[in-house]
Amino acid sequence: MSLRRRSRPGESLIQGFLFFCGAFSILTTVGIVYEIGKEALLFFGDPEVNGWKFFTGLKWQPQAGEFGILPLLNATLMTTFFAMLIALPLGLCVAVYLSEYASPRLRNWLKPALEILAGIPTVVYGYFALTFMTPLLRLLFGKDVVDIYNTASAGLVMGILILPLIASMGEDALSAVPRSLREAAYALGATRLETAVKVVLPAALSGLAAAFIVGVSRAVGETMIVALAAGAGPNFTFNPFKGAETMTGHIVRISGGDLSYDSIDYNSLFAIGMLLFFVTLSLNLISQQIVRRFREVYE
Amino acid sequence: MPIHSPRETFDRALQKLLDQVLLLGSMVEEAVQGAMEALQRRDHIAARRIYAADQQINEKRYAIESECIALIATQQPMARDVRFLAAILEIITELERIGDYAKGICRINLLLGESLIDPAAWLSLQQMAALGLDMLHRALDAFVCQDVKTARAIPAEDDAVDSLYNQLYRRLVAQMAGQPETVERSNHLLWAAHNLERMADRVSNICERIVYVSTGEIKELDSTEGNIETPGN
Amino acid sequence: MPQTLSPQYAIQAKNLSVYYGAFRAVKNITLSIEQRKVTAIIGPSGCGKSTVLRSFNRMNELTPSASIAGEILFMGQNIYAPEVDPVEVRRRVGMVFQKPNPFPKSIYENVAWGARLNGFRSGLGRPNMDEWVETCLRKAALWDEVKDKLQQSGLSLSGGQQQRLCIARAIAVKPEIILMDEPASALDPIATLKIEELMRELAEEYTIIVVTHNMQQAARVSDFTAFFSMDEDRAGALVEYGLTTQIFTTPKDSRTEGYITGRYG
Amino acid sequence: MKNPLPNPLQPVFEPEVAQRNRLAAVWRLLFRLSVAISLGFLALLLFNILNQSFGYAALTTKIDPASLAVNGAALQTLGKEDLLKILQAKISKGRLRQLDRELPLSERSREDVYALVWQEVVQPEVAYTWPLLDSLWRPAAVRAEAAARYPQAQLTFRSWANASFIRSSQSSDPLNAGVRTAILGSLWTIAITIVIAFPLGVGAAIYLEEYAADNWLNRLIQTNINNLAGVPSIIYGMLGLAIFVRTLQPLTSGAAFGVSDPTTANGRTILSAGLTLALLVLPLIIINAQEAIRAVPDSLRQASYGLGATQWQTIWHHVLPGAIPGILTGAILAISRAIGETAPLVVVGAATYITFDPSGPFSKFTTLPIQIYQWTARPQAEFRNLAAAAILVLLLLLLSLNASAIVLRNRYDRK
Repeated sequence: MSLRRRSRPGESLIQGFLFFCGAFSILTTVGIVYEIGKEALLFFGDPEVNGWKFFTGLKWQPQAGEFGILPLLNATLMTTFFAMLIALPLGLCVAVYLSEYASPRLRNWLKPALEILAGIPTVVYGYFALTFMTPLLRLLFGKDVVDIYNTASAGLVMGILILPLIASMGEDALSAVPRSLREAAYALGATRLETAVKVVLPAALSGLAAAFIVGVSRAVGETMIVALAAGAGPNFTFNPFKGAETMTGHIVRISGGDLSYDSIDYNSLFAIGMLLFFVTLSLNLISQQIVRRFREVYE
Repeated sequence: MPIHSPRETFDRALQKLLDQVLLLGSMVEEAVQGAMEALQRRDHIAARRIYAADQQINEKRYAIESECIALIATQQPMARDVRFLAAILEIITELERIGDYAKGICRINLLLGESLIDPAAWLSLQQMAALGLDMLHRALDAFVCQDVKTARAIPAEDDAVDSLYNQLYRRLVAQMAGQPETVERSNHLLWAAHNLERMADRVSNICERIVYVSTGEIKELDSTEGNIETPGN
Repeated sequence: MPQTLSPQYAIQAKNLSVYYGAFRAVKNITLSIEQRKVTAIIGPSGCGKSTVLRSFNRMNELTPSASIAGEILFMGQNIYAPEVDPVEVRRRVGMVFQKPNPFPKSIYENVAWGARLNGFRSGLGRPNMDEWVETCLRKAALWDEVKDKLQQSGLSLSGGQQQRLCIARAIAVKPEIILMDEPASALDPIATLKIEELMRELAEEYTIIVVTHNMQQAARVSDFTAFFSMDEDRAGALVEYGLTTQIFTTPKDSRTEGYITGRYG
Repeated sequence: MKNPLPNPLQPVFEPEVAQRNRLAAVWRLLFRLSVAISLGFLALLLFNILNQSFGYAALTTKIDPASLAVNGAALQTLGKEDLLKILQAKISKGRLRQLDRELPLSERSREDVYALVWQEVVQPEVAYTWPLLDSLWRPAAVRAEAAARYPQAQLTFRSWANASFIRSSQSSDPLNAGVRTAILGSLWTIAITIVIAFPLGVGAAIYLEEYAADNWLNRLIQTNINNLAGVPSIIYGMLGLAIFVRTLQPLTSGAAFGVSDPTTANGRTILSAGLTLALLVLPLIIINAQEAIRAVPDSLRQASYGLGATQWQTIWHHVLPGAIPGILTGAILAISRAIGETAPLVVVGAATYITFDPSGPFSKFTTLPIQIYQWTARPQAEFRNLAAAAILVLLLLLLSLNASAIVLRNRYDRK
C-alpha cells in the first residue's frame, strides 16, 4: 500500500476535453472579431468608401455610393430612447416594489410573470408593435401624423421587452443592499418609502446604473421589433412618427434578400455589424465593471 | 460497542477512582488491624513492617488525588460528579490520617519495648479499635452504596468509643498517680487510645462527606467532640 | 514534548509552514502524533489549527493559493513528495468536517459510496457491502437508530446523527487516521457528548486528530493535546504539546496556562 | 398643560408623520400601478394575439360551390368519382398532371379529392377578417358590415389556428397555409443546437467552476463568456453567415459528404442555422450551468475528496447530480430562447418560401419565428391572422418547454 501517484489517464483526458469546452468560447469571439472585422476592412478598403464620411454622412444609399451611418445610428438611438422611456421608470418602480414592498408570496407570482414577458420571442413583440401599438398611436395622434412604420411604436414596444430585464436586474441590486441598512433607517423612524428611496436606492445606485446600461445595450442590438415596425429605408429624421431604419433593421433587410457575397453591399453590412458589436461590447463591459464594484461594497 | 450513557468514559473513570478509594480504605483497615495485633503480640518485626508500609498508603493517596484533579481539570464534572470528586479528596485525606494513626500505634509498640500491658487497659483498647474499624468498614460500604441513612447513623457510635476512651483515661491517670514508675508506659497507652479515638472522629468526617455527595449539604454529624476529657494532642 | 512517546508515530509534521499566497498562516510546526490515540489541537481563533489539520491529508490544496513548506510524514513517507498521490493520501487519512455534510443520498449509499469508490471487494472471509455498512454504522454508534431506515435520505437524520453518519462514511474506507475539524461545533450538548464518546471508542482502532475551539472538549476526549497560538507576525505556532492531563493541570508554558484558564492576552 | 419655556439647547422635532405617510401611500400606489401596467402589457400582448387568431372572415369564392352540384346533389355529398370528374373538367391538364405526380389521384381518398376540388376549383378567398373582440362583442354589426361591403361573401367564424394549420405546409393561399414545414424546421434546428451546445456548455461550466485556476487565461475565458452573452443575436447571425454559410460551405451544404441537396447546394442549411444558434445559446448555457454548479455546497466536494475520490469522481458522483436540475432548467431556458430567435436566422439565410418538409441537416430551412416574421411583414390582413395563429403555436411550444423545465426541476428536487 504505497502512496505513490497512480496515473489516471481518464482524468487527464476529461480535464483536457473540459478545457477545450471552456476555451471554445474564445474561438467564438475570435471568430466574430476576425470574420466581421475582415469583411468590414474590405468595406473600408474599398475606394468608393470614405471612412470619415461613414461616420459623418447623412445619407445611406449604397446604390449611389453613399455610406453615411448617421441615419441608421439616429434611428437606433431614437428607438433606444423610446424604449428606455418606458422601461426605465416602469422597471425601476417594479424593482422597488418587488424588493421593498411585495410579500414573498406575491413575489413568487410576480417574478415568473415578468419572466414570461422576458421570454416571449422578439418577433412576437414586433407583431405586437405592428398590429397593436401602431394602430393605437395612429388612433391617438391621427393617421396623417403617424406613419404605418415609425420609430416611436417600435421603441415603445421595445421598452416593454426590456422592462423585465431592468426590473429583474434592479431587484437584484436592491436586494443586495444589506438588511441592516434598512433596519437602521426604520429604527430612525423612516417610512417605507423613505427607506426605499433615501437609503436603499442610493446604496444600490451603481447596480441600477448597470441595469440601465445593459438595457441600452439590449435596445441597441434588438432587431426583430425594429425590422417589423420601424420602417424600411435609411431615413434621417427626428420625427418619431416617421419610418426610419436602424442598424439592425438594415442588416436584416439587406441580408434577408438575395445578396451576392463580395459585393460592397455585403461588406457594408459587416461594417455596421462591427460598429454594433463594439458599441454593445463596450456597454456590456462598462456594466460588468460597475456590477463588480457594486458587489465589492457589500460582499 | 453500543454507548449507553453519553459519558461512559467519564463514568468508567469515576468507577475506577472509587475502586482505588476502597483499595486505600482496605489498606488502612489492614494497617490498623495489623498494628493492634502487633501490639497485642508485642511483635516488633510486624510493627516495623506496618510502620514502613504507611509509605504505600501515602503514595496511593497522592495517586488518587492527582487522578481526581486530572478528572476535574479535563472532564468538567458538574453537580453530583463534582461533589463526588471533592468528597474523595477529603476522604482520602482522612484515610491517610487514619493510616498515620496505625503508624503511631506501631511506633508506641516499639517505644513500649518488652513491657507488658495491663490486661484491663488492653481490653478497652481492643474494644475501641474493633468499634472504630467496624465504623470505618461500614462507612466505606455506605460510600460505595451511597447509603445516606447508614452514613448519618455511624457518627453516633462515636459516643461509645469516646466513653471507652474516657474510662481508659481515668483508669490510666489513676494508675499513674498510684504507681509513678508506670507513668511512661501508661502515657504511651494513652497515646494509643487517643489515636483510636481520633480514628473514630475521622470516620465521622468521612460519613459527613458521604451525606454531602448525595444531598449536597455539609453538616457536622459528630456531636461528641466536646465529651473528650483531655485537651487532645 | 511528552516523555512517554512510543517510537511509532501515525503522522509527523516537520518544520511545517503553511502559506496562503504570501501570508504565512502557520510556521515551523514540528509535531508527532501517536498511533491509536486521540490528539486534540486547541488554540485561539485564527491560529492555524484547521490549516494544520487540513494539511495532514492535503485538503488544504483545494484552497487556491495555499502552499506548504516542510514535511509531513505519514508511515515514514512525505505526503507532499511529488510522486505522492493526494487521492491516495485522503483515502488513508480520512476527515470529518465541522458541519455534518452527508451526501444527498440514502444512509446506506452514504456509507457504501466511498468504499465502492475505493474498490471495495467482498468475498471469502470478507464482509459483503451490507455487512460492511452495518459494521461501520455500528462503529459509529448509529446502527440501532438507523437500521430500519437505511434507504432514507441521509439528510433526514438529526444533526448529531448526520455527523455520526459522516464518521461512519469516513471509516468505511478503512483509513488509518481520522481528522476531525471541530466535529461537534454545530451540535447540541448531548449530541456533542455522543460524538466525543465515539471518538474515545474509535481511538481503539484509529488514530484520531481533532481540532476544536472548545478546550473543555479537548480535555475530555483527548490523550494528547497540542496548544497553538499566534505570534506577533500573526502566524500560528505550536506552543506546547503533551499529555492532556499534564496540559490541563500543569501546563509548562505561561501562554498555555493563560489560555486554558481563560486569562489569555 | 402649560408649555414650559423652550430650552435653547433642546432641538425641536417636527416629524410631520401624517404628511410623510401620505406621500408614502401615494408612491406605494404608483409602485403598484407600475406592476399592474407591466402585467397589463403581458395581458395585452396575449390578448392581441388571441384577438387576431380567431374571428369572423368574409370568404368569397371564384366559383360558387352551388354551381358544381351534379344532378341536384350538393358538392359535399358527391362521391369520389364525381369529384374527380369535376377536377378534370375545371382545371388545366398541366396542373392535373402535377397533382397526379405528387400522389396519383386514383390513390387519393374521397376527403382528399374533395379538398382538392375546394382548393383548385372553388378557390375561396378571404375578403376581410374581423378580430375576435368584434366578433364576440358585436356580431350583429359585423354581419351587417359584411353584408353591406361584401354582398357576395360568405361570413364564417374562423379559427386561424386549427388542426389543418399545423398539418399543412406553407402556401401562398392564406386559407390553406400551415406551419408544418416551419415546425419541423424549428425542431431540426433546435436538435442540432442542443447536440452541439449542451455538452460544450456544460463542459465549459464544469471546467470553469471545478478545474480552472485563477489565472489570466481562465479569467479571460470567463469575461469573454459574460460578454458573449450580451452580444446582439444579429451579430451571431453575421458570424454564422461568414463562417458556416460561406467558409464552411462544403461541410454545411453536405457536399463534403456527398449528400448535398440539389435544390440548394449552398451553405444556407439547417446545419448552419443550428450551429449558429448553438453559438448563440452557448454562453447562456454556460452561465446557467455555472450557477447551478456553484450552488452545490462545497462541503459535499470536501467530503468526497476526504474519502479519497478523484476530482472527476467527485464531479460525476456529487457535483453533477446536485447541479443537474439547475443545469437542465438553464439549458431549457436557453433552448427556448433559441427557438424564438429570428434575426440571426434571417441573416444566415432562411428560405423565404419553402413548401416541402426538411429531409435532414442539409435541407434548406425555415423556422416558426421566420414564418411569423414573413407573414407579419406581408401587407395583407389575412396573413396577419396567420402570423397570430403561428405565434399561438410558438407560444404553446415554448410554454410546454418551460413547463417541462418546471416538472423536471420539481422531480429532481423531491428526490
